[in-house]
Amino acid sequence: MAKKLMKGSEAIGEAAVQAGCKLFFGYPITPQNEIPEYMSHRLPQVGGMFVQAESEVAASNMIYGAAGSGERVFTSSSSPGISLMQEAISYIAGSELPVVLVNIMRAGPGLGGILPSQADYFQATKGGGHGDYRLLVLAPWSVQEAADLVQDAFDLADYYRNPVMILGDGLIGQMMEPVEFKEGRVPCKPLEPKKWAATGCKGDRPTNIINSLYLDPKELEDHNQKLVAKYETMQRDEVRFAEYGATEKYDLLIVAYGTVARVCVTAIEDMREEGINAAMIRPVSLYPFPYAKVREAAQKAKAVLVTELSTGQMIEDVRLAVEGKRPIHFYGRQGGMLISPEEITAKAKAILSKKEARNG
Amino acid sequence: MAKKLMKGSEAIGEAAVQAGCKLFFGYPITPQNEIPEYMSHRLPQVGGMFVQAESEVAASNMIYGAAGSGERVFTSSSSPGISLMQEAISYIAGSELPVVLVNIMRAGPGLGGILPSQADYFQATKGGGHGDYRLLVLAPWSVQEAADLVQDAFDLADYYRNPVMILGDGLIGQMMEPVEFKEGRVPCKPLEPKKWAATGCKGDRPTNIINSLYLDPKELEDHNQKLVAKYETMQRDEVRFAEYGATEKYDLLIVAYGTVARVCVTAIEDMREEGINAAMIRPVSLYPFPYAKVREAAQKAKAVLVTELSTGQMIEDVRLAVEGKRPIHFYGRQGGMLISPEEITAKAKAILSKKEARNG
Amino acid sequence: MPQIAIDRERCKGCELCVNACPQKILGMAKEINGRGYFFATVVEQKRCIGCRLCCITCPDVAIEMRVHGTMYHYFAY
Amino acid sequence: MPQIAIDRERCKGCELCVNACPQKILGMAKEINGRGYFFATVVEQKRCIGCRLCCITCPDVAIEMRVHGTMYHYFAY
Amino acid sequence: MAETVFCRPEALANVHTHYCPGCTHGVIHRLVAEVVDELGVRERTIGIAPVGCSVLAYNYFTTDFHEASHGRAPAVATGVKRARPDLVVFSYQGDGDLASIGMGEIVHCANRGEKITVIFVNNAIYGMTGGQMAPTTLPGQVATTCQTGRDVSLAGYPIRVSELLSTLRTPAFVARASVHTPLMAVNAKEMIRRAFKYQIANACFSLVEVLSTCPTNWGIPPAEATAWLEANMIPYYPLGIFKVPEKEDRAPKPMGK
Amino acid sequence: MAETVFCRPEALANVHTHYCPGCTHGVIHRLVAEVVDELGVRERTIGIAPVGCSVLAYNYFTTDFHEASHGRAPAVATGVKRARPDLVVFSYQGDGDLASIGMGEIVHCANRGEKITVIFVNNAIYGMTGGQMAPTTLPGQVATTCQTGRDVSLAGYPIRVSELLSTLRTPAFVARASVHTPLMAVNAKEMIRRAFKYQIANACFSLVEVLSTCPTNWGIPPAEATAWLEANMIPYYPLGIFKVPEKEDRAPKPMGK
Amino acid sequence: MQNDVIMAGFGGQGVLLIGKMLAYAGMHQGKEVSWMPSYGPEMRGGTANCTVVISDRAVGSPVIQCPKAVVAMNLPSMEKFEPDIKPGGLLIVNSSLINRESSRKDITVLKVQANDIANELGNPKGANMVILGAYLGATKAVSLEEMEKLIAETFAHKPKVVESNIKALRRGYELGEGAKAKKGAA
Amino acid sequence: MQNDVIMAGFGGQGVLLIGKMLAYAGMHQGKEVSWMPSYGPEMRGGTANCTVVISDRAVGSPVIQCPKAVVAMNLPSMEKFEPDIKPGGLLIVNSSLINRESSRKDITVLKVQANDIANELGNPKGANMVILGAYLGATKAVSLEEMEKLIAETFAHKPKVVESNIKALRRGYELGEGAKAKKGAA
Ligand SMILES: Cc1ncc(C[n+]2csc(CCOP(=O)(O)OP(=O)(O)O)c2C)c(N)n1
Ligand SMILES: Cc1ncc(C[n+]2csc(CCOP(=O)(O)OP(=O)(O)O)c2C)c(N)n1
Ligand code: SF4
Ligand code: SF4
Ligand code: SF4
Ligand code: SF4
Ligand code: SF4
Ligand code: SF4
Ligand SMILES: [Mg+2]
Ligand SMILES: [Mg+2]
Repeated sequence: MAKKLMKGSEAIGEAAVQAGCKLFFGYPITPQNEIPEYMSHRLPQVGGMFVQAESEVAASNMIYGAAGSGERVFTSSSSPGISLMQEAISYIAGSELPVVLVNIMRAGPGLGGILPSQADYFQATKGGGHGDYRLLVLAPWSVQEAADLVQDAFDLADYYRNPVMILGDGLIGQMMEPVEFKEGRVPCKPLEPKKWAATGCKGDRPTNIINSLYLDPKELEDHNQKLVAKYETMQRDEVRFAEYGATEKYDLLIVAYGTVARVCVTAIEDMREEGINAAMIRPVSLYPFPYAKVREAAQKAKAVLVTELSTGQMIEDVRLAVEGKRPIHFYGRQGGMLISPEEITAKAKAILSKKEARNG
Repeated sequence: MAKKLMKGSEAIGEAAVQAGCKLFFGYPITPQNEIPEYMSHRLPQVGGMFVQAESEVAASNMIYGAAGSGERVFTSSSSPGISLMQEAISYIAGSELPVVLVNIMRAGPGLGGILPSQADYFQATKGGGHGDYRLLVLAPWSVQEAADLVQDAFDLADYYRNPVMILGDGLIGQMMEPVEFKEGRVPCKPLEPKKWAATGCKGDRPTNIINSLYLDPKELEDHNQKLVAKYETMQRDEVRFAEYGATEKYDLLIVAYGTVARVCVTAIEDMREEGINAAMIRPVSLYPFPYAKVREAAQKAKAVLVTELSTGQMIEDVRLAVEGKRPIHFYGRQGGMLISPEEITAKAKAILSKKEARNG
Repeated sequence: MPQIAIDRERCKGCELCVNACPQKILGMAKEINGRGYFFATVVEQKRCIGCRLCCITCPDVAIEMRVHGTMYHYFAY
Repeated sequence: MPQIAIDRERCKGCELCVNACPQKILGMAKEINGRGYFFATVVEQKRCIGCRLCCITCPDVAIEMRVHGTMYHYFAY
Repeated sequence: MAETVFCRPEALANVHTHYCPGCTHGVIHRLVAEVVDELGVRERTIGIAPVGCSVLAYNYFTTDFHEASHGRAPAVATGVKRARPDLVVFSYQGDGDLASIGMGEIVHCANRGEKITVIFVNNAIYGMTGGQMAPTTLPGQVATTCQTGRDVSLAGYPIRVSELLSTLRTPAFVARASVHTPLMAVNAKEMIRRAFKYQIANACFSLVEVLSTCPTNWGIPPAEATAWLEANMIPYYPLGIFKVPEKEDRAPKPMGK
Repeated sequence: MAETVFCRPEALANVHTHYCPGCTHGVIHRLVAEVVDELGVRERTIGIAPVGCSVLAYNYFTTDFHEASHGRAPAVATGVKRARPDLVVFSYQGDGDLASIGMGEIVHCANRGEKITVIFVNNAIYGMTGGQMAPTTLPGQVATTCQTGRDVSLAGYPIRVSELLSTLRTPAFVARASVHTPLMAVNAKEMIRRAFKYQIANACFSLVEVLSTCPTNWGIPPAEATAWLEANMIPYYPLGIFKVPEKEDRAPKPMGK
Repeated sequence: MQNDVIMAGFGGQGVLLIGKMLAYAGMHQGKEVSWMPSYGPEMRGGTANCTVVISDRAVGSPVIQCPKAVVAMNLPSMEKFEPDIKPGGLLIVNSSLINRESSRKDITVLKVQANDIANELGNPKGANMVILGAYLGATKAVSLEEMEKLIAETFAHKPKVVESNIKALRRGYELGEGAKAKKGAA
Repeated sequence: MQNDVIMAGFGGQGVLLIGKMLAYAGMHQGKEVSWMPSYGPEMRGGTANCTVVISDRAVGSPVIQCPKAVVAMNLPSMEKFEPDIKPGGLLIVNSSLINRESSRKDITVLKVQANDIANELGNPKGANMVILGAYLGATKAVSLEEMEKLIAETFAHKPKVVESNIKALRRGYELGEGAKAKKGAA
């Protein structure tokens, strides 16, 4: 198809349709209302089904059921709504069902505000729900990438039988950019028929049971170990990141994800002109996090700068990667305030002029 | 009062009453049903009010309202129920209200099982809800300590105007041990009248509004910064831990919390007899985490062993503390399986005999 | 004798009062107020019967009413 | 002619069948089964009228019934 | 010697609201404030703000206020009232807030017989988020998530909250009113007054459903909106009192085979 | 030439259940299984297991099954049915699951008119967690969270789900039955059969509330439990059909001033 | 080379639309573009605005603190964004509704009686097209032809509207070019 | 010095109660104690058991994989816990309900006809007291006097029960001591 100018939210919806998803269950919340609105008129066109759930709690359990029947399904919401889904997300992960979740983050905590934020990083990557489980988390930085990652998300979810979350911010949801949907896209993972799905037990096939309950502790421990093995495979095979301005050595390594990284690219170019040599690693998969890559890149720099639209969450993963081998600095804005290239440059100068305390 | 043999759940309930808490809103869930059951007959005796909520979502919003009126209030639940409270917890933290939350963890993910677990560490310490907020998290290892920490929790919550979570496992909830409630206990923090509470605006005092909504992003950012400052104060003033078998130098540093640490103490004593010199740090406050203490203690050891009833969550905080200066090993059980002193000893020997890979 | 006072800055120009007035003595101004709204005005005060329907219907409490002397109550409010 | 068969190992000794039987021909054994329950037994098979009330009332489907020849249906089930 | 016979009540803050022109949220706010003043309880009243267009209600009243998460105002109100039974507590909720995500909370709050007053503003739409379908959206009514009109075969029929709550056995006062004309507003105020009186007398739970307009998301001017409400909402949402604490509940009996 | 006239239905797994002696969950399981067999839909039936004593239902039926989080079975069922309208979907829920935490989900599922069948087991108590008060616990009935008996002035009256749901405008089949005697069980089976038939005909949402015993948490032997149910539950929870899709809804009308 | 502009006005003045059309045209000319609306508080009223970036390279931030150009359709918008314009930048004011002078000396100010011109052309709704034209004339961010093609497509089903909008666009374009020329001369 | 024991039986046999009483008595004697019940699946039926630890030092784990003693009131309990007993440990079987022999040679096995003795004492519900007495006699985990005091307190309102339970306790105690003596002799 030709390039189209699309709102991020609509591109996400269309990407799901292109990925063969015919089911959406969700509840309105700014700044992602355009996703359910788009699905509500788009899905009927492809013989799909849109259901406006009575709440996010209900929506998350509806996708639990739909996924259990083996169909592709997704839901979307924003921060407070995602919090309400935590119990069901834990069930879905425990039952090893493939679903795609979209969180267009807004500022918190509580009702907070509706402007862009990245303050749900911990919730998404460390598990906001109970028990040992992990989501595969992908963070787009443009509308086109959002569209691409959503399609991959469905393949990854099916392949790993694991929930995949698209973690975007208000900008991704609201802005318009050109998007192109490639014809005849091939899945990013080999896909098998879903023999495990609860679709009626015909003939003498044993009943298929979708559940996360294991009353025998040994069985549950084995189940936990099975999940751990799966997560380790993800860490080996699904790490995604992008690198910018990488050279032999550089003054500063910037680590940023999502739309914030776009600002950093502008800042890096501005700094070049001022003779400051900075590079950036942009984690695309937040879980699994590109620890090895960040560790290696940090070695080439004098210092590391992490920028987020939060009070500092991804920085913990950067610390885990760098293990104290380089000073790590943080620049963050909150509440819907955005970061400008000028702010990044200023912070970088401050760091390099050592005016700032180590690990300041 | 004289020592009494009490179930952990009942001791937690009685401790709340002793702390002057007259309000409980909660919903049944194993393994902590004895808490609401105890409160249901105990609170009327002290002129208090017990309400069985229709759900954990409702319960968490009921305590939101009760705390807003300035009264001491608490709720308790277990893992899946706590997941359902994440939205309200974020609201309560954002509105800066003092509440006490008790999570008697059971095995997950999903419905999982009802046996003891420590797999909600991330949810409790990194924030399972949306937005930048932190709970003050305390982890008792005995019924007596549970009783003591619950009483402190109310003082800390009032002092910081922040939700405080007691994070225990099924053992804490179910076992009986001797407990003593000291007469004339003095609050662990100086307490002021709650001028901010919504109790009716008499005369010309401006209206008191309990809320977390800030539509102006700058205002919300300032609010976020105010919260950050509060959390930094906690990190400075509220770090709690216990140390066992600390000597000049030792072979192994064990880091464990809650009931698991009891087993480790036994193991450490057994090892002594076999000439193995091991020490333990038991974080009592999981947030704020005793980073400095763990870093310092790790330096005295050849290696570090983290044991948890999970697939490894607190270990990330230990890594952040140790910053790669010592190899960190993990031993965990899941699904309700418990750890025995013998298992710890065996793991320790394996580590020290270098049979195990570094960071294995 | 009733006296209607419309706060032009409070008015959002919804015209509900204009419709509500049984005497049809309210109208909309041709100019806009500070917030960009064409505001309501009293066209013919003297024909006002003091029924307060305009006041009651105004979502923005932009209309107040005063009376000189006694006032006839068309309904309890 | 109806034939009642009670699976002693399935029986949990709840006695609901004993109460349900209009002929009062069911009783509880003096011994316990493998799971520690005193189980139900047919005391007087020949007086059984084949109403199936015992079968229908048993929460554990521990009672089955067979008939030799035709059977009288007291109600549709 | 000139006397002011109509002016802003004390319980209503003297500020501009963010409500759209002609939105009757403003009228309902004023009615509640007038009742609070007339009953003389302003200084011991706590309002519970919902998540919806009235999310900023705490700026528009001169009483203390408490925020609630979306749909949970009845639970927050329960917390406040059980903690401080001496206070007068009212929640102010929209139809998405109360009838969709908050259905469980309102049913159980009413069933526990919490001594609170709920002002339930039914405008048949999600106003704040830009006009999505609400549980109360009428058959065929267009919304952004049902752009060809609500299809009852997919989304079911609109929920009538007053009817539903009146079947509970626990004593309560439940009524439905409207504010699309001044005289309707006069009656709505009377219902709201009775609701608060029942609470103040510690008699029972009380709820007044008030039909309201959303010119912006209905996509018609305010005056037309009131006419649309009259023509379309009143037939499906009949006005009147559905339950009083003095009378038994109104649960339907079995129809037999 | 001897013919078996009563035996375990094919849809019921040939295993021991964990249910307590005399618990009528077992009877209700069998009735559902018999209906599924008689309608010949076992191979396209999906059961939704609740969180409650019947949490292990997936081990007791020979149909595919799907777990739901506590109270959300109607939402999970909605997901399955909307994804695969060709399947027959039933949820099996207790009164704590459906009427307490799951109130919002059951009301909206019924109101959307999901083509599913809900088997609602009302035993007036939280069985699995050890006998706490349920929304259906009778006035004065003792439970572990109301040890002196349910106090209606604090907890309100028991909720009658069938009555409440029958006021919705969306067509549905709603009935209440009991299994405390064999003949009652025969009637209950008939109601369950009608419910499944409506679903299979794609006609409407269907729910059968079945009064059940919990000897363990009521603290009385099974036989006494059935008597207690008859004497105490039936008067408050009248048996019969409350709503059929062919007839209008049964919402109460305004009582007037 | 990058053009970025903030277009602002009352809700009904169609600034979001011309912003989108600008982005579309830019895309059709093979540029990298982004369009970002202000999405204020979850509620109605107030002013609307959007930021459009048209660039040869991948677009950095779709939100611009200091834009090269601002199009102000009403007074509040002018007051809000005038201070942020880059030195040497461009401010286009709808002088039909704004009679305030700009206080900045370091930018080019272009006054366009958008509403009057639109009325005059018998196309009262066309004020936004006039101002869009003016912006194009002054910046050449995208070509006039491209935009006319786009208008033709956008309103394909209403030929009358196409014609009158193109008229309005051209009138604005001339004014924009004129101003630029003058400036060049000066 | 630490004593730990797992007491197990059918639901109605009162093993949790005697476990609690043991812990109480230990506490009254100034020991560190813990009592931990099995809390199985959220459902009824099956066997109940609890672990009691009585120690001079702070109690480590309240759950013991390999206990020093096991009290089995019924067959399933014996089958479940017999293998776990520490070598040299003690197994007390309620031989009224269990007629199976222990397969272990490295532990002391003490058979007590708890139900028969209780019936014989006209206290059919007292089987658990008999077995508790036997455990005390064999281990001296807490003193007989302390336990009698506790029984007196626990059932203060029913003097009859106190008396008959103390009788049962003592009968058990003698058996326990006897067995210990025998073993000592051997
Ligand atoms: C948990 C959660 N889900 C969704 C939202 C988004 N949201 C805000 S208001 C609203 C509905 C408002 O509609 P209504 O309650 O009818 O009030 P109205 O604006 O119509 O007065 C929604 C869905 C939210 N803030 N929080
Ligand atoms: C979110 C959540 N809250 C609470 C529980 C604990 N819980 C399990 S079953 C149950 C209630 C069971 O009662 P009911 O639904 O009436 O079923 P019954 O056991 O009586 O058949 C509760 C509260 C849970 N598992 N998950
Ligand atoms: S008081 Fe009545 S008559 Fe007078 S202006 Fe208002 S509505 Fe018209
Ligand atoms: S009702 Fe009020 S706001 Fe509306 S036009 Fe009249 S005065 Fe203005
Ligand atoms: S009803 Fe069934 S379980 Fe109960 S006693 Fe009779 S046979 Fe046994
Ligand atoms: S079939 Fe009827 S008569 Fe025969 S045993 Fe059963 S209940 Fe009794
Ligand atoms: S959106 Fe609708 S409900 Fe909200 S303020 Fe505007 S008119 Fe009122
Ligand atoms: S607890 Fe009650 S409901 Fe659960 S199985 Fe036992 S008797 Fe049945
Ligand atoms: Mg609404
Ligand atoms: Mg129940």
